[in-house]
Amino acid sequence: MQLLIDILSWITILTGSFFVITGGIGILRLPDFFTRLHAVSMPDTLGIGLIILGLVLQAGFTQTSAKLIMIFLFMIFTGPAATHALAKTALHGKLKPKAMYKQDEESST
Amino acid sequence: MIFALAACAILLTMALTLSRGILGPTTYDRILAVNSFGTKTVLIIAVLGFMTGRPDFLDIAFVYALINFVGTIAVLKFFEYGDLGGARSPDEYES
Amino acid sequence: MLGLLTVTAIAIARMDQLFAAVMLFGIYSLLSAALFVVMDAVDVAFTEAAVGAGIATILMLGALALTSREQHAVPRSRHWIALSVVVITGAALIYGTLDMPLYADPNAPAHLHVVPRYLQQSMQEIGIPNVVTSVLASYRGYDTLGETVVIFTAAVGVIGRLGIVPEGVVESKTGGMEHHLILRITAKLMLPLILLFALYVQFHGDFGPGGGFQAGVIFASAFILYGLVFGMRSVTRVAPSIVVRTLAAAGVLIYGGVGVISLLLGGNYLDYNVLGDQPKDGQHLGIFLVEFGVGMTVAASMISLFYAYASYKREE
Amino acid sequence: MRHSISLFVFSFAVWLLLSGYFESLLLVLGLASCAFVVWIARRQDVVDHEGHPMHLRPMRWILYLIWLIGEIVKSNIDVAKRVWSPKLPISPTLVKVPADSDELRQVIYANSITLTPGTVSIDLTDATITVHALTREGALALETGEMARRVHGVGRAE
Repeated sequence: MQLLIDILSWITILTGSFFVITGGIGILRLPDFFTRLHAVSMPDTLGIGLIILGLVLQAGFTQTSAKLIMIFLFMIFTGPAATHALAKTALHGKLKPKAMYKQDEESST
Repeated sequence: MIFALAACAILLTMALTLSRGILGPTTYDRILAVNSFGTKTVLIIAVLGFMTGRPDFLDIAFVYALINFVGTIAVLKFFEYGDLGGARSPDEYES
Repeated sequence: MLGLLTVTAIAIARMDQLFAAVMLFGIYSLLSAALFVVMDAVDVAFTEAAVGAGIATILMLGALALTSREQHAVPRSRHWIALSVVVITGAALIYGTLDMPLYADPNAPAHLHVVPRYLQQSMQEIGIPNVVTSVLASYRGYDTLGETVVIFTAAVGVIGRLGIVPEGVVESKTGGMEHHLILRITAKLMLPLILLFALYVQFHGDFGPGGGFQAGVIFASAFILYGLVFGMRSVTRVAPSIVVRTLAAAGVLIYGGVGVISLLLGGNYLDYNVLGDQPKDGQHLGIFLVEFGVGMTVAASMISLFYAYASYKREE
Repeated sequence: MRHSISLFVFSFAVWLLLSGYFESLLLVLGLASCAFVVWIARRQDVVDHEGHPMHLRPMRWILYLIWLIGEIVKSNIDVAKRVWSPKLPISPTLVKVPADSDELRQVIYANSITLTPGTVSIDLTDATITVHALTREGALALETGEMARRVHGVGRAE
């Protein structure tokens, strides 16, 4: 049983780490600010989610797990708010995304 | 073992994010890098806490998550309005 | 990790845009705090997290808002003066560390004299699990009193320089980011949680990492967030700036007062043993009160610093 | 008042989880802290249906969260593939989607969009969310309005 939990938590932590690294690569590779936002949202969701899930599996049903889950919830609530605020500020700061409005595209064709 | 591996992965990502923070090119990229860096710090502290077997670290991780949010908002407000206290009216803001 | 720290430091030095430099400072703080965690200095990491990464960045931004965003060019001759000062200081510091024992050397003087006493006897003399708190508030009570006064003085200094917020100015600059729907609702959800967490840190300094300094900063950050999102008028309505300034002074007075009371009861200044029937109870009560005073001063000073920065308007 | 009491109970539960010490002194301090928090929160005027959403249907919430997690996993894998592939096959698209009239639900919707990698809500005005999608497919999927329908189910109609 313990072995099974260990293996499970290893898998989740490793997958989480993979998404975290992918986010890091993405933030470097993607061409402009708005696309980089997408790269950041990967480690912010599945990255922390899976790593914290793995840690919770290790900790078992304890206070540590409760705190981990609280941290996770806090980050899940504040993360998108911060991202949105950042994007909105950038948009009003006259930073033009390298993308077209879909509605515009359709009307032009 | 597995924690060390995860810590390495997070460190690597921190390095990648840092280079985006240094390269820029726009200020928003830098803010994004700092925000994302903060997330990684929270994670690495949680993982390191487990590695050394001291779960008090979680309190610190929580402080980070919190400070990261407040800090980002402060930075954004500063950038949008030029100072921390004042604000324009919504109409002015929309234009 | 040290490597990353170095890279960040160099990048800060080379950055012309002050704003970007502030951002990198944020990263620098986060990194060094993570480093403290690795070295097992949990309380230090806690403080660095709250003060360095959070408040310092916000206050630097405040300062930046008052000055200009671009760095002015400095004449080359002054570069050399600056460089030589830095090199001399650095050399002196390195020379100092040569005398210092190796990291984690068990024969280091610090490990031979005070530390064993602090570590082994703090449990029986003071009776609280977190050694850092007992050292901070009891064995080194004077130092901590000094630090609290420093923070208070800093707040007084900034207020003296920038001026106390005139009520009229606050009225005219009412707005916040209320129209920013997502921020408003998220802030509403999170504010009680942040306040509760600050109080938790305040009262659990005896058991885990934490205490007055950290709690004060977290508490202040809740108010700063509120001020940022809902505007200066709202935040000064909740915590009027005169009340905040009074609380800052009251915190120092509580700390000093505990010392005076222990004098009156026949002990030394800040000797908590006389406060209770048992020395241990006295220590408990003393540390509790002192930490409370510290928390109050720190929180109130930070909030009034924020007020001062946020409501000051440069004359154009 | 309802919200205040609920916030108090919630705060105390959080306090117990954080603290883990069940001594009388700390419990009393905890109660005092919670009362203090509720007092400040009331002064800050954040205790209302927005700041403390207790009127949402819990079962719908759980179902919605499960569905959302599924979506997040799917889109994570999709974006990860695109980031790693050497050609970087992205086609950034902006799209405007209508949102609910209720502000709280607008926020839930916008945050769900942001949480799903590949789509970020970059503006929210007059119940319209501007979304930046990493790919055209992502934008199209959002336009079907499935997420909006599900979010609508979460909030109780006034």
